[in-house]
Order: sequence, then C-alpha cells, then structure tokens
Amino acid sequence: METLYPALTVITPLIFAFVVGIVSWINKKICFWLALLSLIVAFISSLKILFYITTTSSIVQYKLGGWPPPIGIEYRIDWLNGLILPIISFVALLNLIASKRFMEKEFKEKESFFYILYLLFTTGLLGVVITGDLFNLYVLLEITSLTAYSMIAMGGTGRSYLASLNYLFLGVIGASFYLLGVGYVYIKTGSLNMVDVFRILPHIYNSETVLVGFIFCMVGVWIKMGLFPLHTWLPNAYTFSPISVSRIIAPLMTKVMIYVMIRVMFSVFGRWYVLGRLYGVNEFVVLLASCAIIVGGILALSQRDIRKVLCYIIVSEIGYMVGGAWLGNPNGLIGAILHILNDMLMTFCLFLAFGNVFYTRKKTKIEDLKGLFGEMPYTSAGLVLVGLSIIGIPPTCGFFSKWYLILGALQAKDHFFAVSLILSSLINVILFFRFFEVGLFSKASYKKEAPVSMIVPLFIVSLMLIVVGICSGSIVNKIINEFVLVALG
Amino acid sequence: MKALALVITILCGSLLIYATVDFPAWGDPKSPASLHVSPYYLIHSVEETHVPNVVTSVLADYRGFDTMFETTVIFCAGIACFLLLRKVKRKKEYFIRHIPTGVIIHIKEPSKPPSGISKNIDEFEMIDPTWVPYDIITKTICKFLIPFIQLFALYVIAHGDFSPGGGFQGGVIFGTTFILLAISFNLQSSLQKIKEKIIGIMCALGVLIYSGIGALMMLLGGHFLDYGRLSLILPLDPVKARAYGMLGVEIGVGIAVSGVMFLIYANLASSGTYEEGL
Amino acid sequence: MIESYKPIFVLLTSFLAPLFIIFSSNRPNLRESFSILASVLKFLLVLNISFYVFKGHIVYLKLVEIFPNVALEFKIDEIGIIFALVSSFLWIFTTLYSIGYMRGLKEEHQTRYFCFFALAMFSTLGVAFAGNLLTLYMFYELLSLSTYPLVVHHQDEKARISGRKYLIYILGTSIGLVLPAMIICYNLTGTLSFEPSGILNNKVSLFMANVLLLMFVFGFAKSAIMPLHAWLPAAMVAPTPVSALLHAVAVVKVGVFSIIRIFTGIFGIKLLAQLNSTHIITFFAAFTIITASLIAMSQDELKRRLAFSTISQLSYIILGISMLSPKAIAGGILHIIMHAFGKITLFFCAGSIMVGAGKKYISEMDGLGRYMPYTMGLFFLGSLSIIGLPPMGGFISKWYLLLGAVKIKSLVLMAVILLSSFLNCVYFLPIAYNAFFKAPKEDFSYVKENYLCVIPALIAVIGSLVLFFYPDPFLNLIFEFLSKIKG
Amino acid sequence: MEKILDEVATKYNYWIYIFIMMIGFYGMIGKNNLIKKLAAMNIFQTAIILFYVSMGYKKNATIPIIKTTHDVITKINPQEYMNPLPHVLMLTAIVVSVSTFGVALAIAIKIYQHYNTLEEDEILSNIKEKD
Repeated sequence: METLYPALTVITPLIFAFVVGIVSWINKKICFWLALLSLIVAFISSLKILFYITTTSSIVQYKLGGWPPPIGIEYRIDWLNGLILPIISFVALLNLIASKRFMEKEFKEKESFFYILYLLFTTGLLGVVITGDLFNLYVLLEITSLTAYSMIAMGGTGRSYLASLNYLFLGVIGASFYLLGVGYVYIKTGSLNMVDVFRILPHIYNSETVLVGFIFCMVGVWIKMGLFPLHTWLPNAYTFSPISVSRIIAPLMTKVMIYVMIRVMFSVFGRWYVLGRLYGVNEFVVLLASCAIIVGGILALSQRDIRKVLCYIIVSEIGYMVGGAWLGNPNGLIGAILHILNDMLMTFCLFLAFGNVFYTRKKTKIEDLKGLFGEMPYTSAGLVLVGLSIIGIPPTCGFFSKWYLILGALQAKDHFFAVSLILSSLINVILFFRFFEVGLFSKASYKKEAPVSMIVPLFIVSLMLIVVGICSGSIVNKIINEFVLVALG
Repeated sequence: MKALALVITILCGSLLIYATVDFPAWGDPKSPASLHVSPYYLIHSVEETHVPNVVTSVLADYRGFDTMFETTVIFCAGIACFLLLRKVKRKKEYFIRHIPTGVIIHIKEPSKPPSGISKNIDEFEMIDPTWVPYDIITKTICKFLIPFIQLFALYVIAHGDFSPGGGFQGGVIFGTTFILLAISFNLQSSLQKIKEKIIGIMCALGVLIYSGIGALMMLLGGHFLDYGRLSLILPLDPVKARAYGMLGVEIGVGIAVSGVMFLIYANLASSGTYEEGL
Repeated sequence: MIESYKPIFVLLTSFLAPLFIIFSSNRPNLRESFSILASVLKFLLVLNISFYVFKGHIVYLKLVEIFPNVALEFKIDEIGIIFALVSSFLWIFTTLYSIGYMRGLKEEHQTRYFCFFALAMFSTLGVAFAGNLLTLYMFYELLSLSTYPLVVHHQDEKARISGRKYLIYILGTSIGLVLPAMIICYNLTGTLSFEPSGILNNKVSLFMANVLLLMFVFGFAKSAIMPLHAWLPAAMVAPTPVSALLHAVAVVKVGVFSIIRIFTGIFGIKLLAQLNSTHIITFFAAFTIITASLIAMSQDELKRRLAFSTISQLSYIILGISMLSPKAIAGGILHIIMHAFGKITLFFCAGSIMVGAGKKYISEMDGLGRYMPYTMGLFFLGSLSIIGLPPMGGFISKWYLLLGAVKIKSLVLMAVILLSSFLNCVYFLPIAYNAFFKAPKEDFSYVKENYLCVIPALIAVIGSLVLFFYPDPFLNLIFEFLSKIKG
Repeated sequence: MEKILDEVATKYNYWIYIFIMMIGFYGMIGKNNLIKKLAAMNIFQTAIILFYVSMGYKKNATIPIIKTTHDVITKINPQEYMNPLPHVLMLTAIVVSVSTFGVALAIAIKIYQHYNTLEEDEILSNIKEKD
C-alpha cells in the first residue's frame, strides 16, 4: 500500500515526543495538547490501515528507507496486528485524557516531561506490533521496557523504585533471551526479516540451534509478559507505579508481549515447527498456562489491596491467552487473539474504574470501597460491567473469547485447561462480587463522583466492552479468521 | 536461593552449549549468516549509497530505522534519569569563595540569591557545599585539551562514512568534553558554560533532526528515511543524496548523544541536585 | 416462519424503561406511570405477536451471528409465547402491586427497584423469545444479575448473606455446569438452535448425553430442584413483590422453561427415551416434590412456606417433562401457567398481610380473616389452585400430569402426585381456616386492607378461574407444539 | 578424539561467550547486592554482544570498509570483508545496554536514598517492618 498510514501510526507519536521534549523547556502548557494531537493522528491512521486491510483483504507492507525486505526493515501489517494497532492507540489516547488529572497531581512540574515517556512508550508498543523485522522488534521492545521501568519508578516511593528495579532485572533477562534467540536464528538463516526467516526455516527444522533459539525467544517473551511462574515482577511493578502509568502499562504491555509470542510462533517459526517438530511441548505450555490461571486466581483472592488483586487477575488472564495460542487449533488461537483485544479493553476499563475510585478516595484497600455504589454511581456502573466481562457473562466481550478458548481446549482434548477456565470464571465471580458487596452494602455518606474527564473515557470503554462483545462474530469472521487461516492452514 | 540460581544457570548454560553443536565453525566465511543478506550490503553499499564504510551505510541507511530508535533509546534514558533524579529546589544557602585568598563566605537564607556572583567576576566564584579544592595542573591541561577533543569528535562524526566512526562515537566523545570540564572544574561551572535547558533541548533536537529528516522524505513523496529523495531539493544524484542524508542523521545522533551523555552524568553524579558531582 | 422485528420492540420497551424511570426519579408519580405504561405496552406487543403464533406461525428474528451457526436470534414458538404472555400479563399486576407495596411500606431506593424490575422483565422475555441456547443463556445470566439488586434490596446483613447464597447457587451452576455443557454441545453438533427433534440425536454417545443432560438440568438451578434449592428460601428477604416476581413469574419459571427447552429443543424426546439420566431426573423431581412439601409444613414464616411450596411445585413441571409422555409434558407446561397464577395470588396476599397487618408468621395470623376478608379469601382460592382442586386452574395441569403418569403406568409417580397434593392441603388450608375461624390472639382493629394490593390478587384469582373453565387456547398451543416434537 | 579437538578449535569462542554470560546470569539472579546485580547485568549483556560479534567474524577478512582507489571500485569479494550486520546490530545493543544501565543506576541511587542500603534482604526486611 503506497500510503503514509503505516509510517504515520508509529512516527507521529515519536516525532511529537521529541517536539514535546523541546517544547517542555519552553512552554509547559501546550505539551499535553501536542501529545493528544499525536495520539489522535496515530489512532486515525491505524484505523485507516485496519479499514484498508478488511476492505481489500490484503496485507499492508511499508518499506522503511525504501529498501525492499530483507535488505531493509519493513512494516508488515496483516489481520493480526491490524486489529491490535487501533486498540493500542485507542487505549493510549483515552488514558491520556482520563489520567490528565492524575499526571498533574503525581508529577507536578515534571508533568510535561512525563508526556515524552508516555509517547515513547506508546510508540514502542505500536512499533513492536507493526514491525516485520525481528531485530527491530527487539529495539522497540527495549524502548517500551525502558520507558516502562522509568515510568513505574516515578511512583516516588521506595517500593516503586524497588519494584521497578526488579522489573528491570527480569526485563533485561527477558529481552536478552529474546535477542539471543534471534541471534541463534540469524546464525542459521542469515536473515532478520520475519517473512524471510519463515521461508528459510523449514529447510533447517532439525537444527538444534533453531530449537534453542526458539526456546530462548519464548522464555524471553514469557518473562516479559509475566507468565506463571515468571510473573514475580508483575504484581509489585503494577501496584506501586503511579496510577496513570499502571493504567496504560497493565492493559497494553503484557498483551503486546502475547502478540509477540503469537507472531514468533506462527509467522516466524510456523505451525509445522511449533506444533509438529515440537510435538508434546505445547501440552506442557498449556499446562503451565492452566496453572497460571488457577494460581493467579487464588492469589487474587488472597489479596487485600485492590491493586494487587487486579495484578493477579492479569496474571490469570495471561494464562488464558498463552494457553489458547498453544492449544494449536483454530478455535484456541481465535480465542487467544480475541482475548488480547478483549483483555486490553477489560483491563483498561478495570484500571480506569478503580483509578477513579483511588482518585476520589485516595485509598486502595478493599474495605475502602464502602458505599461506592451510592457515592460514585457512574464509576461503579463501569466497574460492574467490566466485572461481568471478566467473569464472562454475555453479551460482554469476555464471554466470547472464553467461549472460543474452552471450545479450543475441548477440541484439543485438553480438559484441564477447560476446567481451569471455568474455575477462573467462578473465582472471578467471588472476586468481583466481593467488591460489589463492599460497595453496595454500606450507606453512602456523601456524593462525590470523579471528574467528567475521567467518567467519559470510562463510559466509552465500558460501552466498547458490549459493542465488541456483540460484534465479536464479525470481528472473528472478517479479521481474526483470516489470520488464523494463514497461521494454521 | 543461591543453589536454585546455580541450577538455573547451569541448565541454561548447558542448553546454550548444546545448541552450539549445530553452529557453523567460528570465522567460517561460508556460514549462513555471511551468505544470505550481508553480502548484498558489502557488494552494493558503494554503488547504492556512495558510502564505503558498510557499517555506516547499514546503520544509517539500510537499517536506519533501527538506528533512529536506538537514538531514541538513548534519549529515553536521558529523560528517564532526569525525571527520576532531578530535584528542582530553591537553594537555602550559598557559598562564595574568594579565589586569591581561598576564603569562603557562607550566606544563610538570603532574601534573594546574591547577584553578580553567578557571572563569575574575577575574584569570586560560587561553590557547592561539598566543594573540594581542585588542581591547577589538571584544570589547565583539561582546558587546553577540550577544544581538540571536540574537534576530533566532529571529525569522527563527519568522517563516519569513510572510516570507523559515526554519530554515536563522535557524540560520546563530544559529550565527554563536558564531563571532563565537570570533573576538572566542577559541575556548576560546567553547567554555567552550557545550561541545563540547552542540554535538554539538544537531546530532543538531535533525535528530532534524525526523525525529521525521515519525515521530510515522506513529505517529498518517498518512504520514511528514503534519503534518495533529497535529490529533489539538493543538487545531487540520488546515490550521493543518500550519503548526505546519512551525514545529516549522524549529526543528529551526535547532538543527541552528546547531550544525553552529559545529562545522565550530571544527574547521576550529583543525584539530581547539580551540586558538586562525584 | 415469519420474520419480524416485533420481538425487538417488546424487549426494548422494558430495556428502555429504566432510562425513563431514572430520569423521572424525583417525581414518583411520573416514574410509576412509566413503569405501568411499559408493562401495558409490553403486554399489548406480546399479544400482537401471539396472534401470529395462534395462527400457527413462528415468529423469527436473527440479529447478529456470533459464532459460526450460532446467532443472537429470537424464535417465538408455542411455548415461548405462552411463557411470554403469562409473564408479561402478570407483570402488569406485579407492577401495580409493587407500587402499593413499596409506598405502603415506604421503602427506600424505589427508583433502583423499578429499574431492575424492568430489567428483570426484559431478561425474562428474552429467555421466552430465545431462538437458541446461547441467546437463552445470555438472558438467563442477565436475569440472575438484574434480580440480585432486587433480592438484596434492604441492604442489611441478612440481605447480604442471602444475596451471596443466591449468586453462588445461580451463577455458580450456570457458569460451572451450563456453560461447559453448552460448549461441549456446540463442539459436538456445531449448532445450538432449538430444533423440534433435538440436535444431539445420533451425534453423541449415550454416556455423553447422560452427562450433558444432568449438567443442564442441575445447571439451570433457577428451577430449584433439590439439592440446589437453598437459594430460594434465602431469597425471601426481598420485598414481597420481588418474591412474587421471582416465584411466580420470572426467575423460577425461567429455570424450568430453560429445562423444557433443553429437553425438547436440544435433546429431543427420542434421545431422552434412551437415556438413563432421565430417570435420575424423575427421581430427583419426585424426591423434591415430597421433601419440599414436608419441609414446607414445618415453616412458620409465611413466605418461607410459600417458597418451599414453590420448590415442590416446580418439580411437578420437571417431573412432567421427564415422564416423556405427551400428556405429562402438556401438564408440565400447563403447570407453568397455572402455578404462576396461583402462586402470585398467594404472594400478593402475603404482601397484603405484610402491608396491612405487618405480620410475617403464620402463627400470628389467627383470626386475621375477619379484618382482612378479601385478602384471606383470595388466599384460600389461591391455595386451592396450588393444591389442584376445582374450580381453579391448578386442577387442569395436575390432571394432565396424572394422566401422564397413568400413561406410563407408574404407580409410584401417581402416588407421589397424589400424596403431595394431600400434603399441600395440609400446609395450606389451615392458614385460611385459622384466619377465619380461630379467635385472634391480639387486637387487629388497626388492620386495613390496601386495595392496590388486593386488586392484583383478585385479578390473578379470576385469571386462575378463567383458566379452569377455558384452558383450550393454551392446550391447543401446547398440543400443537407436542405434535411437532413428536414428529 | 580428533573430532573433539576439531570441535573445540572451531567453537571455543562460542563456549567462552556462554561461560561469561552464565557468570552474569548467575550474578543477576543469585546475588544480593543491587550494584553487584547491575554489574552482573552488564556482563550478561556484554556476553551477548560478544556472541553477535563473533558471528560476524570471518577468517582472513578485514573490517567492512570497502577499499576504493580514487572512487574506482574493483570487484568486491564479500569474503574479504567481515559481516557488517552483526556489528550494526550490536551498536544498537550496546546503546540499549548502556541506556538500561543508566536508568538502573538512577533507580539504584533512589533506592539507596530511601533505604540507606543496597542489600536486597535488608531492604526487604525494612519493608516488612513497615507493614
């Protein structure tokens, strides 16, 4: 496609980050608007790409520097990343608006500089998703991680520094493992372009080097996404970060890593490798994912701090997607991809809702939710909706991805995974109705709703939960299925 | 914990060693890595980009997009250090040193900062509470060396097309001159020569130049970072234009890196207070 | 088959009603008139649709395809329209009654109450109209959630515990049993729509079918079959109109309706006849009928007694279907209607006693009949219907159930039905008797009957009477439905 | 035997990189002091750089700067020049590791300011006391 949109999607927030970098030394007021503008442009152009892909049903390629792949780096947008790009920019955009007041409060005079990191983080995520080059992915991954470390550390408490440093250590190990894996692939293929590697690899499927390369890529990505038992960095990092930060990192970071995993599995190594050559490994990974689901749920039940509960819910949700992707059948993969989309929205909505609560109450324990429903009716409506979605009640979107996942598990005869999915739904019922009970069963003392700039994004996202749920049929048909057909034949 | 770490390490190591069974021999010119893409760069670099240093041409052109993000990573690190460490605090007390005699005046809680001193008039200078006397020899030699180092840095940046070097290396060398100044004198005098604001803008400007050149190519109708399009506005053929494009981005990289180097140094060394570092 | 958007309008009336209710929350009269308007409008729309069905058509609407071969679709057939007619008709009077009750007791949060009331009705009709299992499941879950705030309306400690119980039983079973069963079903057959001959036939092993049947029947715990009945008595903490809604109109009936759908639409009579688990269900139903009746006798709180009576009566319906003979099934389906009219009368009366005399316990109601003659009289007629004595509608359905039991030559089941009717007499008739013929224990002179509470009960009794003399339209519909599933 | 020797002769520097890397890896997960961990992290990352650079090495080849005489290019034989791509990649990786190191040091400084120690167990017990 000879248009600018693929480049615009990533480049706009990037260039604006630098512009903000200059402007924030001169005029702090307009930084926010610059950031907003760039994210709007990114969102619109990513939508345009998605529109183009679905209408013409062709893959979008963009040669950076004008060099044809594999000589240069290319952007390659198919149905999978075409679907994820708009959501990332959407979440980033909406969070910028919703968290403006948080940023003012949390960073004070450094607020304008914070936008630089924010934009770079978004750029990194968009870049990771859009790229068709293994090494470029690593570089963008590092941008994302570096900004994430520093944004988390900006929580300003001792614990947030410690959490951030822990995250940094594990993140470096994860990224380095990925780099190592890429190196091992490169030494056998001589190429870094995903399509090119995908073309060459079948000739050397039996190579031990490729095997170890694959293992290291996967382990690296798992560390980065926080798959059980490599999740230890996650709860602290998301708990002690500033809320405006965890609101964007939590929905996007892990999900993008799952995208990377799926991409590496099916677009680089290919299904013959992952499901054929490594036959039996996938069962082990699904087992791991099932453990993640159950352990995440149980740990979430045992927490008293709401933020920790949310973090363990994320750990459990990661299990959904990893398991789905590794089931190795179309329905599982559809479920995993649909759940990436849904979980981005759900986690975002969850953090938005609780962010509003923290903003007005400044406390984060579960018992601090007392009287919430009377006091903040709009926020709690959003909270209920997202709770139902995470539990998996139709017609909210969480139900539909869960459906595909369970279906996939049944078709793969992986009953443990199916059972753990159901179990996780039940755990989530307990989890959320505990919140609801505390919120409902105590009289409201006064009425104080969060500011409008926070309510409106929450409203939009909760609406999206239902809209995406009802439209999930056409999303799967028109977009995800196309990818799955390519990936699984 | 340590035993567990050891076990994991050994497992990991043995896995990696296991993989080397299949490696091509070290230095084998016929290894797949040397046969697929890289010969293309070696053979076509000069004819396509007019740059004999293949590392530079790959770095700044073929894979120039990576390099832009690499510079962004640096920028990001600088901003991160600045955000994490910098403490913007109004000073409560001032120390002023009379240079000929070495007498130090301590002003506690003045209603306004002592004026005139900051301009460093001959005999007085403002110092930090942690000030230590510095050596006249170091000071003089460094003062003498710095212009040469800077000149060399410029050479490394500009000559990156033909010999080892380039924006990163040159930028780092340039950045060290600020650091050298800060070490041999003190951080404050270094910052008086080049203001924090200027450094901050330098960091962003450098990367902006890089990405701006890329975006300019889009405006000229090409792909992002397709330097060949420069021939539309410069009197050059597309191949030479690529070399100039690379020079442009290398300059951007140089600016950004030197700025960030000093920003990181200043923040780390003084943990954000910008008083006597180290 | 007629494709029509009318089902959407029906659902929208009660889906949009909460909006109007919220906007007029400061003006109770306007708010309540919106509630009534919505209920009347809805009934008229359902009536409109029912003309098509009475003419032998099926109204059909497909909205969006969600999974391959499974869409969000509505298919209104004979039993669907029966359920829709009954529930939307009774909703009008429940709304009227709610207004009287809530105002009479000056309850708090009335806006919220009416909102969720409307939403519960929305979900109930969604279940009635659902054209496939997924749509049914969706509305089933929505109903559970929209009734939760009604159950815990008083927001005290007792309500919290009951609410918890309610959720654990209802959501736990539907997520833990129905959802996997549904997915297994979809996995095996590739569809979830209700077909007259079932979709599982010849597609699953008998063992799997047995397991699935049990999962479905126990998964739809709203039908309160033992041992999953405990939520129902607990949910009695709710305001009485809610209990009426829960018991007579919406929740429990949705449970048994779903089970009927599973039996007739998913499994099909043919397959069921081969399954052993059908007998297990019959056993559980019979057990529930007797045990619940026995427990009901020991309850002193009127609403709890009614609750156990409901548990027992619901199992009649399940028993009827699981007997698999056409007459019994007809009796089961008919019992949905008859029990609805009968039980709602009793709850209206219980609420009326609550509003008028403030009494909850049966032992305190001695001699009350003289002060609340209408209420107590209606209560008596209502209990006749539940017991199954002429001239009340309950007689017809029990008659058909008995005929079904005779048809399959099961003496045990006949005995069960008769014994339970006897037990019903034992625990219901003394209430009315004592109220009229025993001397009051205290001074009831303050007691005043609230006509907003009595009139709905009166209408329900009249309905019950009418159904006794003129059940033919419904019977015809049911037999038409049965002829389809048999063929 | 000869085969093993041959193997050693051709692979030894890959093994060395693995050894170095594992030292770093052990340090990162086994050490208690945060600065030691940071140092280990640097070793770890540097080892990967060594790996990539040895990948680009070719025997009897020179640095990848094309020899031109008066702008006239003779026929280029790629085997005479080392593989430029790993070098380019490693330039990026070096920069990344330096940047990460910088940020990590900044965070470590902050941790020291908060807890007055850089021993992880002491920090953790400090946190526990506060809870």
